[in-house]
Amino acid sequence: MTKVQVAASINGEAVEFLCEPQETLLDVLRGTLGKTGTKEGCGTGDCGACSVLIDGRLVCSCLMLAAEAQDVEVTTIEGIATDDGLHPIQQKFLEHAALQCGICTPGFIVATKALLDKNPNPDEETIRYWLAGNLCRCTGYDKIIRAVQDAASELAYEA
Amino acid sequence: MAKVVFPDHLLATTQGTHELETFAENFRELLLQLDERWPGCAERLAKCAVAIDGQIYQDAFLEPLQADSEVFFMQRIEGG
Amino acid sequence: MGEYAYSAPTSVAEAVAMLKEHASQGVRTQILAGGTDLLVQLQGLDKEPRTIVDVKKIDDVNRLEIGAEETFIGSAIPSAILNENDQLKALFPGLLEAADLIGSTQIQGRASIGGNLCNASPAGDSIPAMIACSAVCVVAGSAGTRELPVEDFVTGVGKNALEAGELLVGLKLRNPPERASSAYLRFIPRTEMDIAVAGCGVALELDGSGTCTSARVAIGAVAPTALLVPDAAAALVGSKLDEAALAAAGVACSAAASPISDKRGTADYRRKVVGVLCRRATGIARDRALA
Amino acid sequence: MAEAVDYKVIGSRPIRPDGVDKVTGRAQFGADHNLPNMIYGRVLRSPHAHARIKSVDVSKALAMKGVLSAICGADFPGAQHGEVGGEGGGDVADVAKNVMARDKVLYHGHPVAAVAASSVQIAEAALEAIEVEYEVLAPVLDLDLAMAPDAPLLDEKCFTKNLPEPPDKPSNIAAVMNLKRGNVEEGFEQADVIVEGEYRIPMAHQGYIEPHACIATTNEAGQATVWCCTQGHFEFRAMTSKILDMNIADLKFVASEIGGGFGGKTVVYLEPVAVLLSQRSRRPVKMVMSREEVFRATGPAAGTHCKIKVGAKKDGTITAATAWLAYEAGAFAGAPMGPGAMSVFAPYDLENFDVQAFDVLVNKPKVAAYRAPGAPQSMHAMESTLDELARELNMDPIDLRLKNAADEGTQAPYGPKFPVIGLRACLEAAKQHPNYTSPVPEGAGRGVAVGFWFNVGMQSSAEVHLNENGTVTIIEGNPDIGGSRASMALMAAETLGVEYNDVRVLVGDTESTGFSNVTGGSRTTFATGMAVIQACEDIITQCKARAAATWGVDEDQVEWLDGQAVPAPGVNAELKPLSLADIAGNAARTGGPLLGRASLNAQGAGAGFSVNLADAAVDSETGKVDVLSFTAIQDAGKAIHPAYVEGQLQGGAAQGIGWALNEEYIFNADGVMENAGFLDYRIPVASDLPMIDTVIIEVPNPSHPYGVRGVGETPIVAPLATMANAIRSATGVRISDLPLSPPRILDALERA
Repeated sequence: MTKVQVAASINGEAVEFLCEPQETLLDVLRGTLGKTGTKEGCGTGDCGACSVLIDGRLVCSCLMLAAEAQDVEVTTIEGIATDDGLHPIQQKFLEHAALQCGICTPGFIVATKALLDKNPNPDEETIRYWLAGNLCRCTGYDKIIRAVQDAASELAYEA
Repeated sequence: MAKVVFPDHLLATTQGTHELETFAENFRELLLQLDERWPGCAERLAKCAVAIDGQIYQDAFLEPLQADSEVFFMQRIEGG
Repeated sequence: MGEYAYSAPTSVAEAVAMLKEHASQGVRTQILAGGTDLLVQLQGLDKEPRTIVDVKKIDDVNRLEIGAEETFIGSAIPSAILNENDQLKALFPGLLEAADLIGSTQIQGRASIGGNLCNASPAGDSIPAMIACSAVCVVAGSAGTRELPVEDFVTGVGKNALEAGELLVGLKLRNPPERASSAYLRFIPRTEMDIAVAGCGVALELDGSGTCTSARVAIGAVAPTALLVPDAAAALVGSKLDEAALAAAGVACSAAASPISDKRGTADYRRKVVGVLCRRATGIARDRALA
Repeated sequence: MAEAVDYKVIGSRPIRPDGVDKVTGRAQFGADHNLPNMIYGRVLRSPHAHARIKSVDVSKALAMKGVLSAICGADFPGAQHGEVGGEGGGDVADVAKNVMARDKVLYHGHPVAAVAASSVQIAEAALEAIEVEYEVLAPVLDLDLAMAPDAPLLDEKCFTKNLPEPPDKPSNIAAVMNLKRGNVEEGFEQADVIVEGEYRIPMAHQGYIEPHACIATTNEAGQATVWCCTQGHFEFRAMTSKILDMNIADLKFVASEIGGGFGGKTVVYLEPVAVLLSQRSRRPVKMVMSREEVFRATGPAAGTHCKIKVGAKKDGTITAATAWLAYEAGAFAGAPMGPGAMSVFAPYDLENFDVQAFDVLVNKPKVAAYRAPGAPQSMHAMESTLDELARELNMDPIDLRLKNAADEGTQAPYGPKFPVIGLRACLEAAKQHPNYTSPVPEGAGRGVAVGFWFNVGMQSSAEVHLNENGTVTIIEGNPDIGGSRASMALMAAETLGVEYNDVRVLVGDTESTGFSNVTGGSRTTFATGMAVIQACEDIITQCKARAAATWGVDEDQVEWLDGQAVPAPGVNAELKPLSLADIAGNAARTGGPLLGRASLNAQGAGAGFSVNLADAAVDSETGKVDVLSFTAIQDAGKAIHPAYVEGQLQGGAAQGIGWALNEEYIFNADGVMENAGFLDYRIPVASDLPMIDTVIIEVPNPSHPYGVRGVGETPIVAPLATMANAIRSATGVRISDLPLSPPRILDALERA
C-alpha cells in the first residue's frame, strides 16, 4: 500500500506525516501525531467530538482524509489556548460548569471558536443551531449555551 | 418485639411467612434466628437490602434492633 | 482485492484522463468531493479498497459564477461557502436552504450539492431543490462535456448517470426573472442532524397580478429518486396561489409519492407529510416572490 | 441532624479541579491511553439474534501475518456464579457469557470471538477469517410473546425465581416480584373514579458520547494492568477476576477520565477480552468499540410493558392502585424490575396496592443500568395515569399529588417508613413556579409529573494527605463523571476550614486507594463524600494531637476552628493558633507526615423526589413536538456545588425528553437493530431544547453531615410522563406508548 506524504500546519506548527490513503485526519491526529484532545464519539460525523478547524472552517476530522490535509492549516483543541493562558471560551466553559464528563468539550470549544470568529454576537437560536452537530449527553446544553453567550460578551468587550 | 416483614418474592424462602415478631439484639442475631427456623435462608436474606426503622441498609450486619423495631427485607437497589 | 490509493488532480482534463485510465484498467475508483457521505461508507457499508480521486484541487469544481442570465455552481463547493454568498441566496433561496440543511455546521464545511447529487440518496436534501430550480448538470468526460437536467441525473437509489470516466463539474441554473422565487422544506423528527423523512422543493414565477405563470415542484425521500411532480405544478399555474391551489398541489405531491416504511417513518406518514411540506413551501416561495 | 446552616465554601460554585485539562484536550479518556509495543483487539460479533454455536475455528485468523492472538468462548474458564457487586449487573456467570458467548448467541452483536493484531485493519481482516458455524434459532423479540407459556426459550435452564411454588418447567420469565398492601378489591370498591392505562416503552440507550475503551497489559508473572473508562474500576477488577479466574491481586485497574456512563459503564464488556488477548499475545492490547458496537452490544435500558389501574374518591384520595410491570432483560436475567416495582407508587401514601413485576428474557442486548434503572418506565405509566385521573376528577394535577403525597413517616410501598423527604416541598415549589402559574402559551399544552429515586450509599474509601505546606491531597476511588472532584474538594475544605484551592482531589487506581463501589446510584457525593469528610475529621483529630504536643497541653484543650488548632476557650489563651501549614511544617518533629483515612459502607442515603413541568406545542399536521419550556425541581438535600447539581437536573431532563420524544431501539424481524448510530438513534441536539429551568430544594438528609441526598438519577424519572402529559394537554389525546415521535402523534391525532 502506498502511503501518502502530507505537509500541513497544525496549530501553527509545520507538520509532516505519512498516512494510508483511506486514513482519516482524526486517526492521524490521535494516532500518528498523538494529539488526543480531539475525540472520537461516532466516526460518522454525527457527534462533533472530533471537530477541528481547517483553514478556519469547522469540520469533523473523522470525515476528512488525512491526505486531504496537504497545505492546510489545522486547528485542534490543543491550539485554542495561547501563551497568555486559556482562551475566553475555555474560561467561560469552566466558569459556567458547561462540562460534566468533558468528552464533548473539545469539540464544543472548537465549534464555538468557529462561530464567534464568524459571528461575534450570535443569538441563542443561532448558537443552538450552529452547535446542533455537537452532541452532549450530560448537560442538556443549557450551561453550554450560557457559556458561549458569556464568551461572546467577553470577546466583544476585549475587542 | 421487633416486627420483621418479608416481601412476597421471599415467601418461598420463608415457607410462606409474611411477617413475624421476635426479640433480637441486632441484625446478625436476627439472621441467626431466622436461619435456625428456616435452615439455609440466611444466605439468601443476607443478599437482600433491609430497612430497619426506615433506614435502608444494603449490607446490614451489626445494626442494633430495638424492642419496637420494624425490619423490612427488600430487594437490593441498583443504580446507574 | 485491490489497494487504496489517493490522488488529487488539478484540472478537469487530468481528472478525466485519470478516471478513464482507471476505468480501462478495471481499477476501482471513487471521486471524493466533500467526503461526508463517502467517508462514512468507507468505514461501514463498503470497505473495498479503491483509488480515491480528490477533485477539490480542481478550479472548475470550485468555481462559483453568477452571471446576468445564468449561474454556475462548481460541484465541490461546500454548502457553507454557498450560504455565505448573499447574492446566490437572493437568487436561489430554495436551493440554498436545502444546501443549508445537509447535516451539521461541520458537515456544511465540507459537503457540496454536487456530492449530494452524485451520492444519489433518495433523501438528499438539495436534489428536489435543484430539480425545482431547473438545475442542469455539467458533466465532463474524455469526449468533452455534456449537460443533462438534474431529474435525469439520478437514476436510482445511490445510482447516477455518470459513465465510467466522467466527472460532475458543476450545475448550471437559469437566474429567475422578476416575481419569481423558490423554497425548500423538509421534515425531520429533530430540528437538525436527521435525514429527511420527506422533502419538497418549489420554484414559482408570478405575473404582475400575482397569478402563477410557471411552477416546478419536486419531492424527495418519498420515492427511490427525487421526483418532479407536474400535477402539483399544474395545480398552481394559473392560480393566485391561494390556499385551495396550495392544498391541491399538496394532494398531487401525496399522490405522486411512492414511499417506503422504514426506521425514519412509515409510508403513510411520508405521503401525508410531503403534501403538507408542498403546501407550506409553496406558500413561502409565493411570499418571497411577492416580497 | 444537619440543620440549615451557613457554610463557608459548600454551596459555592468554584471551577472544578480537573477543569483546565478538560477544556484544553489534555485529559486522558479511555481511548487516549497508549502503551509502547501495543497491538489492537477487535471482536467478532454474532450476525444472528438467536443461534446455537456449533463450532468456532480461529486457526485461520491466527495464522494471518500480524495476528498475535485469537480467542473464543472456549478459551475462557468456566464462569463462576456470583452477584455482580451492587449495580444490577446480574449474575457474573451471565456477564461472562455476555462478554464472550459460549454455546449460544442470544442477540445480534453478541461477541463470539476476538483477535489482537498489529493494526486495526489486520485485526478486522482476521475477524473475517474466523469460521463460526451456527444453528440459527427463532428469535424471541416481543416482550408479550416472550412471556407466553409456549414461547421459544432463550435458556432451557431458566426457571422463574421468586414464585411461591418452584416452577416445574423453564420460562423466559427469569424472575417475578410482588409487592402488596391492604386489599385492592375493597379499595377499588371505595373509589368514585377508576382510571386505567397501558403503556409500552422500547429499549433506549444511555448514549454516552465516549465509546467503551480499554488497554490491557500482562507480564510473564501473570500480573495484568488495565486502563479503561469505567464507572467503577474496583468492580471491573472483581468481575474480570471472576470471569478469567484470576487472583484479584494480580489485576490492577486504572480508571481513565470517563466520557459519560449513566449506568452503562458499570459492567465489563471489553476488559476481560483485552486481558486474555494480552496474556496470549504477551503484548499490550488496546480495544475501542465503534459507536455501532456500543449500540448493538452494550446495555440499553429495558423496554417495558406496563399496566396501571388507580381508583380515587372525588376529593382525589387514592383508594387503591395496581401495577403490572414487564421489563425486558435482554439476553440474560437482570432487568431492573425490582426498583421499577418499588418506585412506581413510592411518591404516594397508599393503603391498598398490588404491584407485580417481571424480568423477561428476549433476544436483545443484555440491559444495563441507566440512571434510576427501572423507575422512568414504571413511573411514566403511573404519572400518566394520574394525569388522566386528575382530568377525570377535574382537579389540578399538582393538587392531586399533594393530596396523596408521601411524607415523613409514610410507609413506603417497598416497606420502610420515610424519614424526612422533600416531595411536598417540590410540589409546593412547582405550584408556585412562574412556569406553572403563567398562562399556557396559545396552542401548547402543559405537563407535570413526579419523579423518585431511592439513592444508595455503599462502600467508599478516602485518604487525605496533608502536604508540607498545609495544602491537602485527597485520594478516593470514584471516577469523576460530572464534577465529583469539585464536590469532594468543597466538602474537604469545609470540614478542614481551608480554602477550596488548597485541596486537590485524585481518583486513585485499585492499588493506590481502598475499595469503592461504582460511581453510580447517585452515591458518590453522598457516600464517598462522607468518607472524605471522615478522613478530614481524622486529620483534624491528628492535627489537634500534634498541636497539643507542640503546646505541651492536653489534647482536650485543643479545638479546631477555621482551619487552625486553637486553644480551648478559657485556657491557654496566650497560645498562637497553629494553621494546617504550621502543623504540616512541623510534622517531622511531631511524628511524621499526616494522613487521614476513612473507609465506610454508607447507610442512610436520602430518597430524592422531583417535580417536572413542561410546555410543549404540537404541529397538528406533522405531529412534531416543540418543547417550549422545561422546569426541573428536585430535592438535593444539600447542593454542595449547585452548578453541578443544576447540571444533573438539566442533563437528566434532556435525556428524559429524548426518551419521551424520539429515542428507541428499532429492531427488524430478525432482531437486528436498524438504528445503531447517532444519525437514527436520535438523542436531543442543542436546537431541540429550550433552556432548562431548575429549582434546587434543600431538605437536608439527616444521615449526611452536610445533608446530601443523591441527585444524579432522579432527574431522568419525571420527564417521560411530563412530556407525555404536556402532549396530552396540547392535543387532547392520550398517547400511551413512547417515543412520542411525529408519526405516532400524527397517527393518534388522526384516529382521535
